Amino acid sequence: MSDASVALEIRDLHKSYGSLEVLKGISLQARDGDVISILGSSGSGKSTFLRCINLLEAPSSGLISMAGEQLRLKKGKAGDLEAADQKQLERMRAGIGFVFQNFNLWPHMTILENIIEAPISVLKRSKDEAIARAEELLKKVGLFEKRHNYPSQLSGGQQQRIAIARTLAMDPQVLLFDEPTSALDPELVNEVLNVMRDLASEGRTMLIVTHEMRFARDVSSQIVFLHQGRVEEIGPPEQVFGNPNSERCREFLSSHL
Amino acid sequence: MSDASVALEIRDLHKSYGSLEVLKGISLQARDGDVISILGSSGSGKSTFLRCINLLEAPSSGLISMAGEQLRLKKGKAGDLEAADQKQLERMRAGIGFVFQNFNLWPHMTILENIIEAPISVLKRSKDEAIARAEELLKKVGLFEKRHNYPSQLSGGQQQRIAIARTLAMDPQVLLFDEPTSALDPELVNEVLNVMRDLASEGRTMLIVTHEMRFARDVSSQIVFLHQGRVEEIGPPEQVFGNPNSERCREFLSSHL
Amino acid sequence: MNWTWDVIFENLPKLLDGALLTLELVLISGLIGVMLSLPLALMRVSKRRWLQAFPFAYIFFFRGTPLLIQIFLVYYGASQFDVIRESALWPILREPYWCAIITFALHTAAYIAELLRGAIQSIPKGEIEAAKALGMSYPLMLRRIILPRAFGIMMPAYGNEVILMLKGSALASTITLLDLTGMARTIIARTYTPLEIFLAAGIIYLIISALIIGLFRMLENHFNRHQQAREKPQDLDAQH
Amino acid sequence: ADKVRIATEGAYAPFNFIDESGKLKGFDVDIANALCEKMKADCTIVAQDWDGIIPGLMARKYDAVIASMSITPERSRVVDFSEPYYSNSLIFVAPKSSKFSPKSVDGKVIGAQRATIAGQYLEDNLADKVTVKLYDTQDNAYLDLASGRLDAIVSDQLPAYDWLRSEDGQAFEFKGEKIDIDDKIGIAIRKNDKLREKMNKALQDILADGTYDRINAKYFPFSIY
Amino acid sequence: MDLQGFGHLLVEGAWVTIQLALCSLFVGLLLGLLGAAAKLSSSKIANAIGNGYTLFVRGMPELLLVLTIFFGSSALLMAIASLFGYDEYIELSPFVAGVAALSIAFGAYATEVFRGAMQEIPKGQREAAVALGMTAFQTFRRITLPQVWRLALPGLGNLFLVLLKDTALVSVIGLNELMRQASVAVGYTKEPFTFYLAAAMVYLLLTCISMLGLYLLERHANRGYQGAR
Ligand SMILES: Nc1ncnc2c1ncn2[C@@H]1O[C@H](COP(=O)(O)OP(=O)(O)OP(=O)(O)O)[C@@H](O)[C@H]1O
Ligand SMILES: Nc1ncnc2c1ncn2[C@@H]1O[C@H](COP(=O)(O)OP(=O)(O)OP(=O)(O)O)[C@@H](O)[C@H]1O
Ligand SMILES: [Mg+2]
Ligand SMILES: [Mg+2]
Repeated sequence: MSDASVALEIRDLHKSYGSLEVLKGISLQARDGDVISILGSSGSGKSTFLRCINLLEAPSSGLISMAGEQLRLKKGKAGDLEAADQKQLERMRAGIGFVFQNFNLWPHMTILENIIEAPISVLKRSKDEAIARAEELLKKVGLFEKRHNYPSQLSGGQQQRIAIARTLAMDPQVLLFDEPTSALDPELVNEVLNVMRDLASEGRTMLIVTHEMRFARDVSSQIVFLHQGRVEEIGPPEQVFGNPNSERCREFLSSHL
Repeated sequence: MSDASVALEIRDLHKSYGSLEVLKGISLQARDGDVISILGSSGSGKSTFLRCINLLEAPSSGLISMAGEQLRLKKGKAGDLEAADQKQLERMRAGIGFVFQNFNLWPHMTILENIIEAPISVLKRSKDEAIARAEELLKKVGLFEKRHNYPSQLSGGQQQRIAIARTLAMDPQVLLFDEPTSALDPELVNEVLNVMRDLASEGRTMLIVTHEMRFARDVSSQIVFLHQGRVEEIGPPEQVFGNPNSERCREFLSSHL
Repeated sequence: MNWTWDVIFENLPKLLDGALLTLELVLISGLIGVMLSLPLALMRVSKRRWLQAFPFAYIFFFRGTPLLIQIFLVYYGASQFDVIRESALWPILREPYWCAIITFALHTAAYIAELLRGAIQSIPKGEIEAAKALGMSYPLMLRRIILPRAFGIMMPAYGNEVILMLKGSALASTITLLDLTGMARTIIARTYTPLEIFLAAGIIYLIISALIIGLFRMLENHFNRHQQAREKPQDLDAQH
Repeated sequence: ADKVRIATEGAYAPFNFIDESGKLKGFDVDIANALCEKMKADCTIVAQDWDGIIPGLMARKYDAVIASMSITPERSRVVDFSEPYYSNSLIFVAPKSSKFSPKSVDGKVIGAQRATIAGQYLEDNLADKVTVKLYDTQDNAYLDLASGRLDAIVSDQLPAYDWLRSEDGQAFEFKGEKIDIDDKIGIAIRKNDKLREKMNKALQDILADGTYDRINAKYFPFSIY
Repeated sequence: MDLQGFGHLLVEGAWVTIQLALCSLFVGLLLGLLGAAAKLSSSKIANAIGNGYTLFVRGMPELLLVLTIFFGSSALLMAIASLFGYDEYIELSPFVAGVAALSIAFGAYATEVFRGAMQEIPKGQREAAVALGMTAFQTFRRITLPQVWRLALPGLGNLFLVLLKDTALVSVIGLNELMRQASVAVGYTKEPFTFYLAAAMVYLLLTCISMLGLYLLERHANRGYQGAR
C-alpha cells in the first residue's frame, strides 16, 4: 500500500457542538478508486463527518490529508480548528466534490447557471466549454429541458439530480455524497448509482452516506458503520454485511436486509 | 360501498404550470382506513397531486371532497381554481395532515414549539394538553431530548421525524405523506412505517408518495402509478406488483424488485 | 387664494436646472456611497473583532447625527480652522458642490452598509456552503453568490434609501447650492408665490421619485428573477 | 379684558429670541407687551417657527404676528398690516482687515439671506457685477464671511449691528453708508380684523408717551422708528 | 461644553423627540405591515392602494406632509364647527398631527422593507402552516411575522434613525423638539457649533440606545439560525 495511492486520509477527527460530542475520534483511509459507504442511524454523525472533511464544519481536532498533502490547520478562537492556508483549502475543496443532503442549489440562478458557475469561476473553463459539459451532464440526469428553469420550479428528485450534476461538473478527484438518492425513485436511484459506478471505475474516490444497503453492498470497497460518533465497524462489504463484529451493527443491518 | 365511508374523493384533477401540463386529469377515491401508495418517477407529478388536494397548489380544474363534503371552488383571476369559502378550506385542511417532502419546519421555533403550534392555535387545545401530546409523540420518534433545539440543529432524518410528529399532533382523519422516509435510515424507516400501520389500523386514511416498494406492497390497500400526469395503473398491490397492465409500470417496478 | 400659474411656466427652465443639479448630487454621491458601503459592510460581517470596530463607529456616527448637522460641519465647521483653509484640500472643501457630494456620500454609505450587512447575514447558510464546497475563494463567492443574493434581498430597502437621499439632498440649498429646493426658494423670494413654486418643485420631486421607484423595480426584477419564476411560472420555450 | 394671542419667531435676536429660562424676549416682545398694556388686553405671546407663522395666523392659531415682519405687497395680499413700528435699511458688512468698499464691488463674492430684502437687493442691483450667494439663515452667511468664502455680505442693519457687538463679530465692521430701501416692519393681522385699529391706536399711544423710545434705547443707541 | 443655561431646554426637547419617535414608530409599523400586505395581496385594488401610498408619500417632502395634515385637519375641523356656529380656532393637537404625519411617512418606507422581507421567507414555511389549518391571520402572526423581523430589522433600523431626526420637521407646527430648542439657543447665544454639537450628542445618545435595542432584537430574531445549515 504505497502512500501515493492514498486519496484521502482522516485521522482521529473530533467534533463537538457545545457540550454535545458528535464525532469522537474518526479515522479513515481511502485509496484512489475506493468507494466507501458510510452507514449509521439518524443522528449518528454521518453528515457532520462529511462536512468536517472539507471544513464546512470546523472540527475540534484531527488531521485531514488529500493525495498525500496534509491540510494545514490552526486553532481558531472558539477552540475549533480552521484552515491555516486559505488558498490550500480552496484548492483542496475544488478537488473534493460535495453533494448536500438538502441540495443547496442557488435560488437566484437557473439550473444551467448553477452548474456552469464553479467550472467557469474556479476552474477558469471557457463559458462554451462549461456549457457543453453542463448540457452533457443534464442529459445524463435527464433534465436537459429544464436547464432554463429555476430550482424552485423543480421537483425534489429533480433538484437532487441537479445537485449531483453541479458537483460532477467540477470533475473532482474525491467525491462526498450525503444521501444522494434520498429523493429519487427506484429507477433513478439505479441510474444515479450507475453514474457512481462509472466514476468509481474511472478511479475516483468516493465517500457515500447512504441508506441504500443493496447499493452499498454491491459497489463499495469498504463499509463504515458509524454509531454515536465512533466507527463501530469497518471492513469490506462481505464481512460487514455477512458477519459483523459489532452487535449494534448487526441489529441495524438486520432491519433492512 | 356506501358514500359515508368515502374519506376523500378527487375527480378529474388538472394542473398546469404555464404551458406545462403536470396533471392531466386524475381521479381517486379513498375510503376510511385506506392506505393508498402513489408511485411514479421523478417529475411525474406526485408532489403536485398531493399539494393540489389541500389547495397548496391551485388546480386548473377538478373536484375535491372529503367525507362526502365537497370543497367549494371558484375560478380565480389567473384561471386556476381557488376556495370559495375560506373557512371551509381551513376546516378541511385541519382535518388533512400533510408531511412535506422537504419538511418545512419553522426555523424560528424550537422543536416542541413547532409541534404544539397548530394544536393550540387551530384546535384550541390548552397548552399543557398540547405539550403532553407533543412529548408523547417526540418520545415515539425518539427525539424527546432534542425538544428544546431548533430545527437547524437537527440532522436530516431528525427533521423528517419532527415533520411527521408535527402533523400527527393534529390527529388528522386523512394523512398525505410526501416521501416521509426519504431521509431515514432503514431502522427508522421501519419504525415510521410501523407508526403508519398503526394509523391505518385506527381507520385513518392515508395517501403516501413513496419509493419504498416493499412498504407500499405490504401496507397499501391500493397502489396508484402516476406517469406523465396520468394514472397509468391502479389496483391492489398484488395486481400492480404481480401483474401490471401497463408496460411503463412494469418497467418502473422491475428496476426495484 | 388666487393662484398664478404663469410663474410656474416662466420659471420652469430654472427649476429644471435645479432638478438637474439635484439628480447629479444624488447620482454621484449615491455611486460613491455604494462603493464605500461595500468594504464597510464586509468589515462589519467579518469575524475579527478589530475589523468590526471601524465600520461600527462609522455607521454609528453617520446614522446617529442629522444630515443637516453633518453638512453644516463639513461646510461651515471645517472652514473655521485655519489649518484647513491653508491646506491642499481647501480648493475642494471651499466648493459647496464638493462639500455636498462628500457629505451625502459618507452619509448614505453608512445606511447602505447596514442594509448590506443585514442582507448578507440573512442568506441561507447552505447556499454559501455550496459555494465553499466547490472551492470558491471568498472574493469569488462574494462576487458571484453573496452580493447578487444580498442585493436581491435588500433591494426594496435600498430603494427607500435612495429616495430618502433624494429628499435629503434638499439640504444642499443650505450651503448656497441652487439645487431644486434652493432654486425653488430663490424663485419664491423673488416672486412671492410659494404655493405655486413649491407645488411645481414637489411635482418634480415626485417625478424623480417615481423614476427611481421604477428603476428599482427593474433592478429588483433582475436580482429576484427566481421569485417571479416561482410566483408566475412562465412558458419556457425549452420545455417544448 | 380681550384675549389676544400674539406670535413671534423667537430666533431673531435682538428683536425676538428665547433666553435660557425659556422666556421670549427682545424688542418685538417688549413692543407687544407695551401694546397690550395700552389696549388693556389679556395677551399671551407664543413662539412659532417662521415657516408656519403666516399659515398659523390664517388658521387662527393666534391673532397677530409681531416678529419683525417686513410689509410687502405679497404678504399684504393674504394678511393685513398695522402701521409700521420700525424701519429697516441695508448695509454691507466685511472684515475690518479687508479693503472692501461698496463702491468697487466688481468680481467680489457677496452673500445675503435668502428671501429677505437684502437678498432681493443683491439680486436686483448687483447680480451682474458680483457672484451672489444666498443663505437660509443670517448666521450661515456670517459663518461663510468668517471662512473667507465671502468678501462681504449685505444685511439688515439692525441685527447686523447686534452681531458686530457679539464676540464673533469683533473682526468685522460696516462698510459704506446704510442703504435705504424703504423697508417697513409691521404687525401682521388677519384680514378685516378689528384688532388692526386697536393695534394702530396703541402704537400711537406708546410712541406719544415715550414708552417706545425707552424700549428702543434698551436695544439701540439710535432711533429705529 | 458651555450650554449657558440652555441645558434643560435641550433635555425637554429631547423628551419631545423621543415621544414623537416612539409613537410614530408604533403607528408607522402598523401602516407598514398593512401596506406590505396590500402590495403582496392578490387583489388588484389592494395592490393599487399600496403602490399609490408608497409612491406619493415617499415622493412628497415630509415637511409638506406635516403642514398639510396639521393645517388641513384644523381647517376641516373648523369648517365643521362653524356649521354649528362655533367660530373659534380649533386644532388637532400638534403632537397628534406630528405623529400622524411622521407615521404615515414611516409607514410608506416600512411597507417596502416589509414587502422585501416577506418575499424572502421560503414559501414552504407558510404552506406548512396553512396545511395544518391555520388561518391566514394566524399564519401571518405566528409564522411570517416572527421571521420577517430577522430580514426587516436592518432596514427598519435605518428608517427609525431617519425618523428620529425627522421629528425635527414638526417644529413648524409648534412642537419644541430637540432641533428647535437648539436653534432657539443658537438664536440667543449666536454659538451654532456649541448647540448643534450638543444636539448631535443627544441624537448620538439616542442612536446608541436604539442600536443597542436593535442589536438585542436582531439577536432574538436570529434565534434558531445560529448553527443554521
Ligand atoms: N413552480 C413550478 N413551475 C414550473 N414547473 C414546475 C413547478 N413546480 C413543479 N414543476 C414541474 O412539475 C413537474 C412535477 O413536479 P412534482 O414536484 O409534482 O414531481 P414529483 O412527482 O413529486 O417528483 P419527485 O419524485 O422528484 O419529487 C416537474 O417536472 C416539475 O419540474
Ligand atoms: N448546529 C448544531 N447544533 C447542535 N447539535 C447539532 C448541530 N448540528 C447537528 N447537531 C447534532 O449532531 C448530531 C449528528 O448530526 P448529523 O447531521 O451528523 O447526523 P446524521 O448522521 O447525518 O443523521 P441523518 O441520517 O438523520 O442525516 C445530531 O444529533 C444533531 O442533532
Ligand atoms: Mg445527515
Ligand atoms: Mg416530489
